[in-house]
Amino acid sequence: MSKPETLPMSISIKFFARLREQVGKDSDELKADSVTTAGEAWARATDGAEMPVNTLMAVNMEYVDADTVVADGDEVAFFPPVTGG
Amino acid sequence: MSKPETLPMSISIKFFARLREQVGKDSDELKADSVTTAGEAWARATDGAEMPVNTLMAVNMEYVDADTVVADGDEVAFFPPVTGG
Amino acid sequence: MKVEIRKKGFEPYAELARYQTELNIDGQYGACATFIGSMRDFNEGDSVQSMVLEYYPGMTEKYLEKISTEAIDRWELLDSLIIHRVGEIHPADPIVLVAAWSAHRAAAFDACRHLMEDLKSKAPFWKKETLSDGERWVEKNTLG
Amino acid sequence: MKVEIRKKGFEPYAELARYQTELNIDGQYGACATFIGSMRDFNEGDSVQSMVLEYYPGMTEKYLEKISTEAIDRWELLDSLIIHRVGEIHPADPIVLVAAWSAHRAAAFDACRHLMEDLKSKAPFWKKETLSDGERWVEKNTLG
Repeated sequence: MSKPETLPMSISIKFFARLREQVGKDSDELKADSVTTAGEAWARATDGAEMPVNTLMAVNMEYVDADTVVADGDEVAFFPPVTGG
Repeated sequence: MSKPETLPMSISIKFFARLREQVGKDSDELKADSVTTAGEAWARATDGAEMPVNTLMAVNMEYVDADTVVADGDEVAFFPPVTGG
Repeated sequence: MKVEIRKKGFEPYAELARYQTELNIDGQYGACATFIGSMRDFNEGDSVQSMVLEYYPGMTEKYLEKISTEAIDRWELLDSLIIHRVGEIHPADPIVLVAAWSAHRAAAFDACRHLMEDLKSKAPFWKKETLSDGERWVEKNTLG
Repeated sequence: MKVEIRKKGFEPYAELARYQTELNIDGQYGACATFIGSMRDFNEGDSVQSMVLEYYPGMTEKYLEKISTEAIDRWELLDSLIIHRVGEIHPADPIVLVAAWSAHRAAAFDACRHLMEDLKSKAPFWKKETLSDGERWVEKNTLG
């Protein structure tokens, strides 16, 4: 059993637009003791909420898919289809 | 033999750009006693000079080809490929 | 090359005139293609009163810089400019300005349009409309 | 819709800003695509000092009005603007401005490009360049 203060990974989570409203927060700080994927980061940060179809994600501000491995210190963002321009 | 003052047709001729320089005039007034085509108008206005390849022509400011019949009072223009814009 | 996120209104033609003067490419470019997107007062059949444009600070700029650099390389552009508005906007307000300068027109046209399509399909911006009876997120952009 | 032949220099962005203000279509158009063609200081490998643009008074305006009307119909544009310079011009001077306003971007892009291609291939204008060692007519426009 790991002690919280020794968890080796800290991952910054961000939510935007409709997802931000649905999740009820614009950011979070995930502490974990093993490497996780972007998809796992969503599950942990939302207490297992189902990810909406068409959700886009980025690690360190680059588009990735849900299988992408995240590392300590990464910023992982989730957002709906973009509607700029 | 027709008298000049009774020729029934008067056709206004215009030359532009390189053709204007080659023909040596920017306009002419053709008097004729029969209906002619745009191609014939060129021949008469230039004393039978050969028409350069790619010459464009217009009757009353609309593109036509050399076979187009011209009528009394028409304006017939000849010019090289356009190079605007 | 310039990419800018604007929090206040901007006047696209004044921006273009100013930026182009600073560029110092007079006599080199034969072509400048531009696109300006503005807010309409209707969308999907409804009258829209205002709109809030959200973005992802950091990633949005990074993404726009990436596609600008790629377009300059691909079409041998002399330069490009992208300005995009964020925050609360109202009908007729300019939302986006894209410009591409090149020696010849095909490159300017192609690059400008490509930048707009890429921006609309992938740059992280989101619109929330205010209608007379409430708010709604714009679900997706149409293909150009 | 406006078509204009200009005998003196013009500032494209100032023209666009002024014309658009007069249009009174704020909130209706979501898209404005523009193209500006300017004189380069080189052409076909040679340094060009100046240029004279000749046109066919009457037919040139008529032709540009025809293609503008056709484009407005075909793409359901809200409006269009064409300004073309004639007379003696120098490197960096604007030669042509084409703009198309529409509700959606595809129509604005398509119409603006079509107008430019049509203008370049069929509108009666002719360029004569002054080089360091004499003058020459520009033989033909390249395809866009």
